[in-house]
Amino acid sequence: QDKVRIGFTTDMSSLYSDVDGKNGAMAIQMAIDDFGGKVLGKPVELLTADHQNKADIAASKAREWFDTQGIDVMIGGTNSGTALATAKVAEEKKKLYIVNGAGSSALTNAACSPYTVHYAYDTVALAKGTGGAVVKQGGKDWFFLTADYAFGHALETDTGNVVKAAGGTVKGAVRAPLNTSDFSSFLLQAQNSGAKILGLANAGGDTIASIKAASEFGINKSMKLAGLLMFITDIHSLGLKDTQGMYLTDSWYWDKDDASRAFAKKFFAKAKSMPTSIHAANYSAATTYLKAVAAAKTTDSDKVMAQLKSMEISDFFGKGRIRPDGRYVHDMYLLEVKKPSESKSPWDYMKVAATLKGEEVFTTKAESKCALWK
Amino acid sequence: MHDKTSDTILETRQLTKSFKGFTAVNDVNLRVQRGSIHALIGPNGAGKTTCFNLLTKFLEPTQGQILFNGQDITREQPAQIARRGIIRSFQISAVFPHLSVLENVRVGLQRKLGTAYHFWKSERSLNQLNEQAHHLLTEVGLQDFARETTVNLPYGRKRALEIATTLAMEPELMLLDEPTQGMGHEDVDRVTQLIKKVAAGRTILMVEHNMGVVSNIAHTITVLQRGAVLAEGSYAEVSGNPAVMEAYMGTTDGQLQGAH
Amino acid sequence: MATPALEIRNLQAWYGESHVLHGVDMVVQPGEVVTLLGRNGAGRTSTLRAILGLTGSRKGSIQSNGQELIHLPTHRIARHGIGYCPEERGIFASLSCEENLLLPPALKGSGKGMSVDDIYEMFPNLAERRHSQGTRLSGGEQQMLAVARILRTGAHLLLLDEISEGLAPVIVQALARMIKTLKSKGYTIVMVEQNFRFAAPLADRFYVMEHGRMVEQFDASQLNEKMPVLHELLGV
Amino acid sequence: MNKTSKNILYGLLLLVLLAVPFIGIYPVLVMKLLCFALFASAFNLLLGYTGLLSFGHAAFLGGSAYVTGHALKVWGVPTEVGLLLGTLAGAVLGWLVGSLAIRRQGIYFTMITLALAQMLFFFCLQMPFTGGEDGLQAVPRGQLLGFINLGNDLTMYYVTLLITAAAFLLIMRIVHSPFGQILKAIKENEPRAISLGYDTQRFKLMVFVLSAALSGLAGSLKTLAMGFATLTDVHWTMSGSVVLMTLVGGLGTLSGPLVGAAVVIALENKLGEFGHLVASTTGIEWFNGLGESVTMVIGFIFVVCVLAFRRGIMGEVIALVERWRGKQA
Amino acid sequence: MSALLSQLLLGLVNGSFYAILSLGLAVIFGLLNVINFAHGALFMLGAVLTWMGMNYLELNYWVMIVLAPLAVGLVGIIIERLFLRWIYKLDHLYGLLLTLGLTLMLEGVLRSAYGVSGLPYSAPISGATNLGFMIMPNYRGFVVLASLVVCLLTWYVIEKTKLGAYLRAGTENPRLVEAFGINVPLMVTLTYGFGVALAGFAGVLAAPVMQISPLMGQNLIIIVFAVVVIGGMGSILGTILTGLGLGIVEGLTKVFYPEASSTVVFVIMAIVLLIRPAGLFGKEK
Ligand SMILES: Nc1ncnc2c1ncn2[C@@H]1O[C@H](COP(=O)(O)OP(=O)(O)OP(=O)(O)O)[C@@H](O)[C@H]1O
Ligand SMILES: Nc1ncnc2c1ncn2[C@@H]1O[C@H](COP(=O)(O)OP(=O)(O)OP(=O)(O)O)[C@@H](O)[C@H]1O
Ligand SMILES: CC(C)C[C@H](N)C(=O)O
Ligand SMILES: [Mg+2]
Ligand SMILES: [Mg+2]
Repeated sequence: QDKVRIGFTTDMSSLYSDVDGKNGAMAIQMAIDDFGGKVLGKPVELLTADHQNKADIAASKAREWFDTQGIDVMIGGTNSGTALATAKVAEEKKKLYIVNGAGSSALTNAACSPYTVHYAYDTVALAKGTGGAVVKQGGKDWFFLTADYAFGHALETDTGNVVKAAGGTVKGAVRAPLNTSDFSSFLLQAQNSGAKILGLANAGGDTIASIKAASEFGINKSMKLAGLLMFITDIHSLGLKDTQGMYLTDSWYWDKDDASRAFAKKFFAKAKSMPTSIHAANYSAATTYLKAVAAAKTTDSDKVMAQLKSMEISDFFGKGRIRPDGRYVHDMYLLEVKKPSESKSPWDYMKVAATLKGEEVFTTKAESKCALWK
Repeated sequence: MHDKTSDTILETRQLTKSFKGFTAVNDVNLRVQRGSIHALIGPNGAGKTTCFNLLTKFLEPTQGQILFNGQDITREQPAQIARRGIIRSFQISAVFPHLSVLENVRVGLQRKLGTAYHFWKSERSLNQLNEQAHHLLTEVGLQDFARETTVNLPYGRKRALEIATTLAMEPELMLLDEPTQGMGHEDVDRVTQLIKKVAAGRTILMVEHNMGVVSNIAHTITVLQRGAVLAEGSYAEVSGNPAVMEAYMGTTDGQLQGAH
Repeated sequence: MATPALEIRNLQAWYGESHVLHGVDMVVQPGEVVTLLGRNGAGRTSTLRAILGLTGSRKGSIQSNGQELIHLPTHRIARHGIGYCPEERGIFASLSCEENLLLPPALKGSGKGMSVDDIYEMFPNLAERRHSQGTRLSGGEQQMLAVARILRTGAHLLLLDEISEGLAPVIVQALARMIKTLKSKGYTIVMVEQNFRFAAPLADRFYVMEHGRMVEQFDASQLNEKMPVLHELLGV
Repeated sequence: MNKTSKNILYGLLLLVLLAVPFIGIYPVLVMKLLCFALFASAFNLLLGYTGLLSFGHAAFLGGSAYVTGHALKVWGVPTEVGLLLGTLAGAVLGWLVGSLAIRRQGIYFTMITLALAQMLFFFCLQMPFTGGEDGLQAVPRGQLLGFINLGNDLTMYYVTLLITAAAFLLIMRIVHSPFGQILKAIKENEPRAISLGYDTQRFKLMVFVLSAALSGLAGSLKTLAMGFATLTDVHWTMSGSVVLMTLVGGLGTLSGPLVGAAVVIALENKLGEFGHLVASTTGIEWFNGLGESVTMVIGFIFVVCVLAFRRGIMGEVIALVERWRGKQA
Repeated sequence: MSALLSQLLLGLVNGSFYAILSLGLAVIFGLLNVINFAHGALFMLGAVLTWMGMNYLELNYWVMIVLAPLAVGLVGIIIERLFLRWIYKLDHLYGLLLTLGLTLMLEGVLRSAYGVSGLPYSAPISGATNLGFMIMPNYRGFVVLASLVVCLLTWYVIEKTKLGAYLRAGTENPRLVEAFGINVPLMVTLTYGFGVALAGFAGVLAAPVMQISPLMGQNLIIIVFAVVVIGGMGSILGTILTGLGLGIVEGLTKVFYPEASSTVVFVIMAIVLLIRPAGLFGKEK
């Protein structure tokens, strides 16, 4: 084969397309270009497709690409459902799969595979980050509004565990389908539970819609909202007025250090919006992969994987190592949304409230059921 | 001679149908003799069609009984009644337009084979019916049209085909609602003759406004008016009845009598 | 001679791809009653429908009182004072008997239409069932309603398709009287009739159609001498 | 077309299908196509030959897909039992939906099938065993009859070909059977069929169940071939697709659904590539985005088919051949 | 108890959408014999146009509540003239398929322009009323009111006026009505325009309540089909009542058995079919 091919499927048209989408593909392309466009003397090519958040499309696209396009590695975009499906295909075809957009912690736990790397964040980290912070501030009675698929379920359980471990209670949960249009009746159910904290175990468009509806029905007055996974683009479309003071956990923030700001600047020039943590992770993951190929002098999946798991990763996105279960352990950040008055410039939305040590926020060896890490 | 009951193929007892307070058929006691051609006439709105609809259970009687060969069939479903041998023709021509003439008749014959639900059998298994079908077509004068697609037949021939298909069901009792309606003179004659011919060995109950046809072939005539029986008898008896003249035939001068 | 109430020249009509009228010519003078005879499928109904533009497509010339109608859409043709009683009656199920009767809009500037009371007097059955749903009427009652309906609008040219069909002899006689009355009031009438004995005493003139063409045309006075021809053509 | 020339054509088609893996066509795609061809043929049995437009056939495809998927993955039943269970599930669902829907006629029938299928969709969305939005993934193919390893794409391909061909023959037989003859009569004039003593409701129900069972077989086979069953299979757009396939190919023709399925599947999978091709040859940038506009293009085809092309591809071909023969004669 | 009342109220809001949509569907089916699958898409168009008007032209909501239905009606008129006109003679199924095709095209176009996620939008009537058991945004109350008024007006025109009689007659035999001198083609065009304008109006009302997205009409339209089957299209008033009623039932289900709330309408449909095949208000045959 005369080329090194990277495949990337993500949601390019639906509720998560702001979070990752076309700009996610662009970030990978940036990484390839910055790497020189070549590895092992062969040109690097990127193939992209919109999986529309459908697991079947993601899986069959991956299968087709592995079978007919000679894809060497898949980078996975948003949506845990699609990611779990793609991971299965990759495992069957013995090809590398690096997950960025999806959050489900199952990817490196119950459903772990020797070919999966979970790179950016996961639901356990979010739960320990945001969930832990809120409970610490006294928010002990929880009710979850959950996106009804792998990611939502994982986030709900993981956060529930954190809350209970810290002495809180979970009063219930309501599951809304992905891309729900009207959250009002779900929110009323939440309100009637009498809980104090409404944990939004959803993401992207769903989070935006539920926060808006909550303020329309005055629910934000009787309950405190905890957005368990929020991205800067979500804050951007909701505005600071409705979000100020919220805590969120993320793997990266553009304003966290100089290297990040540099990347953000370059990204912004092309995309006209600030990168989300997933965009940054896409860039970082692609670069890391190419480095590993260069170091292993082959694109053979097993050898590259061995290389990946043995090397130290350090760039603007983060520092750390890939564990045997495939989890890339790096620091996470607890961010606090600024008041409108604190925001100095466009996209200046958050400040880092705490840095969370990777070893503490990701799944621990004791908690893991992954056979690869025993 | 048969005794009276076995001679009666169809009997209604106090048959009544009301629509929201309007009684369309009122306490009708009808006796149709086996082997006869029985005509039902009467002014418009007298309840003739409604009567037919009751007999074939397209409508549910409000009251009364229907007896066929001495058995009470008042509670049966339309398809059950058809299977008993009471077959009705429709006012509009009822054929399967895109099947061939032969196939039309075969649809009528096929039910007896008992393979109508056999989706695994070849349709060639139906060829055994062809002989019988040709026979029926000959009976109605369509022997030369067997391969023709039915839409292409002229109107009168479609009626003939319809009758052939009906015959395939081996009806004991045929109900014909205005069989000559909308036909030209030639066709009226042809169909009248056909009815007469197929009546052999069967019983026919028909509604007809064409007095020419009625006088020609009907053995017994029942005149309905406002849902009730006004008179009954042979054509001569009925047409001489002053009440019938007034209600149905109109002027006695005979100028328009039997208008068709 | 006055302008004809209806003048048809070389009228051709199609239903989809099937060509049903092959050049019909016909002239009707004001106040005349004309009957169209022919076998089933000869094209009589189609002629009436073509006048109103109800066939698939048509060609030729149709003039009413000197005005060309062929290029007009159906509703504009009707507004020239043409009342149509269709073969299949066309009673509306979702309208009551009376609503059916009142449905066709009265024509502007013509006071000739019959009043509702006159109509009920002529057809007592209808008065009795006036609040019934249209299609709940018996076959014959529907036929009456269909005729009655166009007498109200003030149309002066009536196209009647098989109106005696399925009616009891008494009613047929009443209709015959009605046509005479209408004629005496100056209506122009084109009737399609299967029922020769009904039509014969009423019509001023006869047309005979075959295969989408007029094949014969004669006056009432010629009726007797034409009987053999009719017999051959129609089996009368 | 006469019988022999038809048979020759079908024979040729079969040869091409047998050769697929050796002429560089991606067999997984062809497997998918075969499953949909079977699905469309089963659907056509209803629409084309009985005149019943069901807009809920996704329920049978998808319902069976889940049943087979669950049986193979969770219960670990042998592959052939899984297929059988799926087909059975299709029949049972068909019986349930059918016995409700045939109570109404025409467009109501259509709306009822659509609504009931949507109900199943929501059911599948919520039931834990379907995996909700994530679907059932990584369904094992297992071994057919205990010794044929289906893990190999090539083996799977030929098994799929065998099963679909057999099912297609069955459909042909149904159409040309005493039963099929009555269906034709019902389609032509239902009241008349009733008056001839046929319980038309039962015939309609039976053909509905047959069609559903065969659709179920298609769904089960698809799960097996692709390895997953997801909500896409039960979504109403799937019902729309199968209508489109049948319409494009030609209503009431035996070969139409095969052609239609090929066209629609090719469109869904290859439109993007086709767009890039056109864009690069014509230089019109717009075509590059064609891949994202699959729905739009499909909608457009629907409109064109309905307005100008109602006989469908095979319908037109047959009409053309007939006209040509007419001229010869 | 308060949960019950609040879900009931929310159900009523949904019911209003069902009512307007199924009403438009019934009116169109009546005269054109077409099951207008595009109804959902035109509903969506109403919402999207509102969004566009407010974002690009900076018009306010109250202008759009008039303009958007008119614009959707206009689109409907164009659709009718351009496409539907040619298929009236054909089997029902072609109407359904044609409008399905149009739906996919319309959704496809807007989808490539906006993606499928919600567009941001806020309620034009701000504030909420504390009803004791819940806080009801004022805007939602307005939705219920506005749709009721529109439905009743439509009912009156169709059942009680001469125009309505033309419409009902045209529904059965348009050619004959035309032969009586009534401009049926125009009536058909306007009816379609009006029917979809109703959908557009519902779309405008829905814009602030639901997320505006190119696919927002998809699931709704199928529920509305079920509503139509339950009500039976025979009666206008029946259609309206069924719509409202089912919205409420759905609301109740959310309290008692939330899992079933998305299927309850279909379950009711099945039951109604078993007991009254012609629908609650439908006429036999
Ligand atoms: N479904 C119905 N609802 C209400 N009234 C009805 C219904 N069907 C028939 N009628 C009424 O019952 C009476 C009898 O109708 P029917 O059709 O039996 O008359 P008929 O004798 O067949 O007349 P014709 O010779 O005119 O066809 C009529 O006055 C009619 O209006
Ligand atoms: N809608 C139609 N589509 C196709 N062909 C038609 C249609 N209506 C009538 N025809 C055909 O046109 C020809 C003339 O029919 P038309 O109805 O004008 O005859 P008619 O003289 O009125 O006969 P009838 O006594 O049957 O009423 C017939 O061959 C008929 O089959
Ligand atoms: C990008 C995210 C919104 C995706 C989500 N975390 C998931 O796993 O499905
Ligand atoms: Mg009658
Ligand atoms: Mg005629």
